[in-house]
Amino acid sequence: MRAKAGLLAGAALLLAACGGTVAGGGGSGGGGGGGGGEGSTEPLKVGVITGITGAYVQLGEEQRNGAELAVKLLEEKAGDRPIELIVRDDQLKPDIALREAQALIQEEQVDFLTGCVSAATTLAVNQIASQAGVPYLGTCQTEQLNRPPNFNAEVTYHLAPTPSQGINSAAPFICENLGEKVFLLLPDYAFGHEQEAAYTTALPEQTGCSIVGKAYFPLGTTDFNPFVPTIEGSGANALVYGGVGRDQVSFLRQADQFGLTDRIPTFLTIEDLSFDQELGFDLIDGTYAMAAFWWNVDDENVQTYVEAYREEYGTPPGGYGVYLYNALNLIATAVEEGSDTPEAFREFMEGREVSLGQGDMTIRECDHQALAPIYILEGLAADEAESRGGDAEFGLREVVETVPGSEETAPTCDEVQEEFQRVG
Amino acid sequence: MTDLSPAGAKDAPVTDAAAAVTLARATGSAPARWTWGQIGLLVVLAVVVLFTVPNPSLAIGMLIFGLWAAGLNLLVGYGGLVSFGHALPFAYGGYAAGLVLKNVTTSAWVALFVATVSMALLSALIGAVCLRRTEVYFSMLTLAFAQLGFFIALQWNDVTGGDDGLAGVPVSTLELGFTTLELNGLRDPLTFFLVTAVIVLLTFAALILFTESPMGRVLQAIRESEERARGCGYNTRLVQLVTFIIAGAVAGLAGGLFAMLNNFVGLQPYWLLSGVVLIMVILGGRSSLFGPFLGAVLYLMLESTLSRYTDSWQFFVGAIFVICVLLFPQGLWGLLTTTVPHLLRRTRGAR
Amino acid sequence: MTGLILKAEGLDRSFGGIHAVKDVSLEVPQGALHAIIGPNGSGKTTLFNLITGHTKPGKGRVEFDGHDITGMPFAKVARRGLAKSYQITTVFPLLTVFENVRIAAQAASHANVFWRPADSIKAVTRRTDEVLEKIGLTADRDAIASNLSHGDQRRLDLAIALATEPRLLLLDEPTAGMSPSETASTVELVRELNREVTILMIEHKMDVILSIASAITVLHQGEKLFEGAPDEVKSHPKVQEVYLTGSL
Amino acid sequence: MDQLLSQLVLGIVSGALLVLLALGLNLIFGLLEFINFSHGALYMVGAYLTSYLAAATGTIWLALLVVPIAMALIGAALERTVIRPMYGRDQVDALLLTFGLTYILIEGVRYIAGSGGRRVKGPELLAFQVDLGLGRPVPAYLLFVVVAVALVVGGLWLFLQKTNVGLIVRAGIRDHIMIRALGVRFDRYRTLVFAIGIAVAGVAGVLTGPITGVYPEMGADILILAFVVVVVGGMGSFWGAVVAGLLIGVLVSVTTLYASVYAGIVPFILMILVMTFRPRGLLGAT
Repeated sequence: MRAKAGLLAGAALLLAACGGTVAGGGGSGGGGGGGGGEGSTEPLKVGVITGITGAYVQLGEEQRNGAELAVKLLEEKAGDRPIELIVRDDQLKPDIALREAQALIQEEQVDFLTGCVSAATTLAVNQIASQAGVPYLGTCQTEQLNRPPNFNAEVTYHLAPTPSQGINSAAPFICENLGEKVFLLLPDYAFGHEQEAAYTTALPEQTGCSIVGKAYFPLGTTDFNPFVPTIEGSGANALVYGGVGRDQVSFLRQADQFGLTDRIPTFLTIEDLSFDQELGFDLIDGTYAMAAFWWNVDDENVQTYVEAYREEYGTPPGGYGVYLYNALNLIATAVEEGSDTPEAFREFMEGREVSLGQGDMTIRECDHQALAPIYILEGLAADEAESRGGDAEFGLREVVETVPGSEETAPTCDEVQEEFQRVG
Repeated sequence: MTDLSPAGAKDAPVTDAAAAVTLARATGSAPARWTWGQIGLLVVLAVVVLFTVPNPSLAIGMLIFGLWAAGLNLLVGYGGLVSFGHALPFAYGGYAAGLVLKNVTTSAWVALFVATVSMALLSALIGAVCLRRTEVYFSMLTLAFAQLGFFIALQWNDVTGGDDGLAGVPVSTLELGFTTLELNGLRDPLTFFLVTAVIVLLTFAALILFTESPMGRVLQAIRESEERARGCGYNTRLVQLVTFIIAGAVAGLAGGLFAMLNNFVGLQPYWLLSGVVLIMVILGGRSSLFGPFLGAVLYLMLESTLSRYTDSWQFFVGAIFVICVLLFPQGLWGLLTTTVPHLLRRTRGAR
Repeated sequence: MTGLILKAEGLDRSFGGIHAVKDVSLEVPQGALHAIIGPNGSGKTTLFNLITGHTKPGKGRVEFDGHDITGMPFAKVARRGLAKSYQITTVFPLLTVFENVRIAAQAASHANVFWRPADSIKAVTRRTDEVLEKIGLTADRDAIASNLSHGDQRRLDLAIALATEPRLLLLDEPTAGMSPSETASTVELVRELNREVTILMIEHKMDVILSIASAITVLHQGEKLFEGAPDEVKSHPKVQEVYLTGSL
Repeated sequence: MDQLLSQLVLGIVSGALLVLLALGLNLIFGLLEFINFSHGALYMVGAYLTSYLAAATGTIWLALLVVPIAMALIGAALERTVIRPMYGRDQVDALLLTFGLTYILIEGVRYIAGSGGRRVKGPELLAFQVDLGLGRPVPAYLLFVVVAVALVVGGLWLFLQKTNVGLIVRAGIRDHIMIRALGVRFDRYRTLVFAIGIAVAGVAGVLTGPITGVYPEMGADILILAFVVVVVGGMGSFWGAVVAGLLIGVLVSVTTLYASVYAGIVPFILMILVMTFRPRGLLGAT
């Protein structure tokens, strides 16, 4: 029995070696897609990997919406090639993101990859894209994607702002308008640490401004009460809060109970309409935030996107769908222009100036970072929103300052080059 | 099953599923053959996976997760020791192999050796603490250590890459004397699959040998009655510790392979991951080492297939768990080896 | 009868307010079949537990084969050649009868082997079959232990103890709960075993003891009441008073 | 010093909610020998029910009455259907079953209520702050939570101590076989205890709403902590769960003050230490 099974299996293994699915799938090297070349009518396959389950579901769902909306508006065509969108759930776990990226490349032979709501998954996807030579357009806020050792000039692009980009843009506003003694309350993971680094550089550069205290909270903290005495005891007159999603909702709710946000002006590193909706007018009233997108920004291209989104999904878009909308538009334009190989796409992207869902945007050459405006937003009370001509349901914030995307706010290309050289 | 339950079994604390391992052997002389036949079955399963799973990384992942789960079953099914923290050795193996590949050498041998052996040593320490307690307390201690490991991995940014993960693990090479293979899971999945299959099969055979060895048999006897095993003169703690070390080393090996496959080591909540591997074991059935392989294949199939059709795929996964545990208490493997033959016998008998 | 295999001196143990065993000494010569009797709660099982190391004595000392084993973990004591069968049947319930005994048989020589299959160790298999034969469980070789009748489970318990090749066998009420016919065959079995191994047994049934024991210790309320040959015990007035008349 | 004192008070608040979850888990484990991994998900369901009731009535008062009853019914129904077949089976089976239940509940709620969380407004009556003389005022609602938890804990204890039902339950926790031998319809008590455990989790769900809001995954993390509380306090020990819950709440809170990064890991280190030096837990029977 044993011997027989062994023989059988051995034979089967041999058979498999002659041409199994595993061999067939990736043997070609998973290179940049099937057809290619000008005039091809092969479908253009774009893989989207984002968190459809997990802590930031809303953001993931919105990314999918943004991508699907873009494809719809493009009439499902990039030039002559029909666009095929394949969306996969990474559950916010890097392991799953890896697997899905591998599947998209090996099974579906996608031409482009995009999507992500967390830094860990974006790095995982980038890793696979880099190995396979498939262009990847990252869409979440991280400092790491287009820095060594992750950045691969052949394939890596970053459409969301880096935390430092936003923080450099917001630092003057915080110090001038909120308070010059700042307390940092940040999440204890990469995004929080990146924020710390950026705030610690940017804030003291403003005259009279200093950081009087900081605390980290573990990801997924629901109970922020213990932090309140620490913050109040620090003598801060401005608070920067760096948490995202659920953490942010919990924090603002509890800070409100203590009257903390009334006593100390609070600034949020990241906001999203979906969180604001959950919090409501009364909780975000009087807080400030920055964003790379806000739905009632007065810009023609932004409004084109917002109107189409509202028509399709019934609500204005939050901040995360727009990156996917932009990504799909960039890819489609490139393919339409015949730049459908990774090399040609790189040429197409580097230094490109476009105006899409975020308004005017430049993809700079040195690190493929998108430079787009950063908005400083003020949270409004319900009556205020109405009286300022806003929306009774979604007019939660108003843009009080717009900082255009520029070399100055992101680390400059010289700095980036230096870092690349240092790492080698 | 009814014909097996002893008189007054209702009051007996022993439960059928816990000891299904030996039941399979004991229900007659035939199932004993399955013990070694499992190796053949695994070869067949690997071939089926190779031919049917369209995503090569998933196929390789199935082998790796299967090995990880089979090692865990040594503790859970054979030892009656339910670890809630088996993600720790897997993740550790990943980091160890990843760091070796990144900083020392790209030799797969060295990376896997370091991952396995150092995890074995670490398991000896952790096991020495956790095995001071049994049952739920043991489980909770393993969970605590897993959380501790997670915390260290998260905080020790410079080494582990924190929650961004350990990126840039280079493609490894496997020196075979006559030739050197490059293990690139993405560009040459077939080579990677075959190499993994060989490693997994050899390890699996070693695991089976362990369960059939005097020590492995004592492990099962301890599960049945630790007091009596002690009364026979066995150092029961030692046997359990050796098992803990083996399970840890196997998980370390699997973790190392996984790091090589992905060229990346990710960080995610360990208790969740520990739950996933435990579920693979229970789903597949604790009565054999092959069962957990089935469980791993099934779980990964469910996860990757269902998530493509519905956002609420976890709802269906949950429903399948509930149905499985209510209807097939012995897991898939138990269903195939015990329940189905039993039903067949009964229908034949009825005629 | 060459010297003592077991020597207990002044064993003493209290649990809370209950003085379970009071200053009990015991000497068991090689080859003996020594019985301990006494009514319920007289401290018999506690005395056993003090000897095997399950319970640490408050005072006193236990010597096995000339070595001090006081308070030593049971597994260690067992490795020195002391085996015990249990009052409440303790077998490996879901293993086969054969495997139950085989586990015990391999304890002596192959405890920590993990590089070869257990079934391939011929000496252990042979020993197992011998023990099964001797105990009379050969027919049930492949049955699951928990499926055996109560009497057979008691005998399996005994078989496990025997398979470890002990030099002293402690039996805790080997006939408890058995039918008269089962009791009779077990008594015969114990007598037979005694040809090879020294036995110290607790027993409740007086008739069982009187027919086979070489020496008897009577316990009463934790104290040694009397010790002597069966005939002496039978006729001792104090024993009759507290024990025989009381329980029979 | 001021800061430390306020931190202590806030630690007691978060500990109080842990106590409620741990008590339910402990009771269920004690009598049913069943490890309920879906406890956190059921707590989440309770919180969602609260959010809908509070939205309809404008306050949580009604929810405080209705939700525990509703949860008790849900608990009883679950016990009668899927949990009962698990008795006498391996605890690992319970793990798979309740893991499955957790998935079903979370995804079910997500399907009905959406992925985003829902808000629960705290009672207007308690929308003020109390000065406890600690230098900093504390929101009245948080103090209310502590009082409410104390009442639930006290009530539960009296129930177990003073009623016949409680007597049987306590005896059953100590000795299953004996109770069965007494001929008591034991099954009913199991259903009852499961229902009570879930109802208590429901109370926690009601009270949490105004503090953290409600969202589908809210039960997951706190469940692990609740398990730690049970083990640290001692399995089957009523007051052990209470003491350990408060202790862990305070410990986490104070760690937050001095070394916030370690706040997440402190409970687990405590558990390893307790398991090493007091294997049965702080107040567990030896």
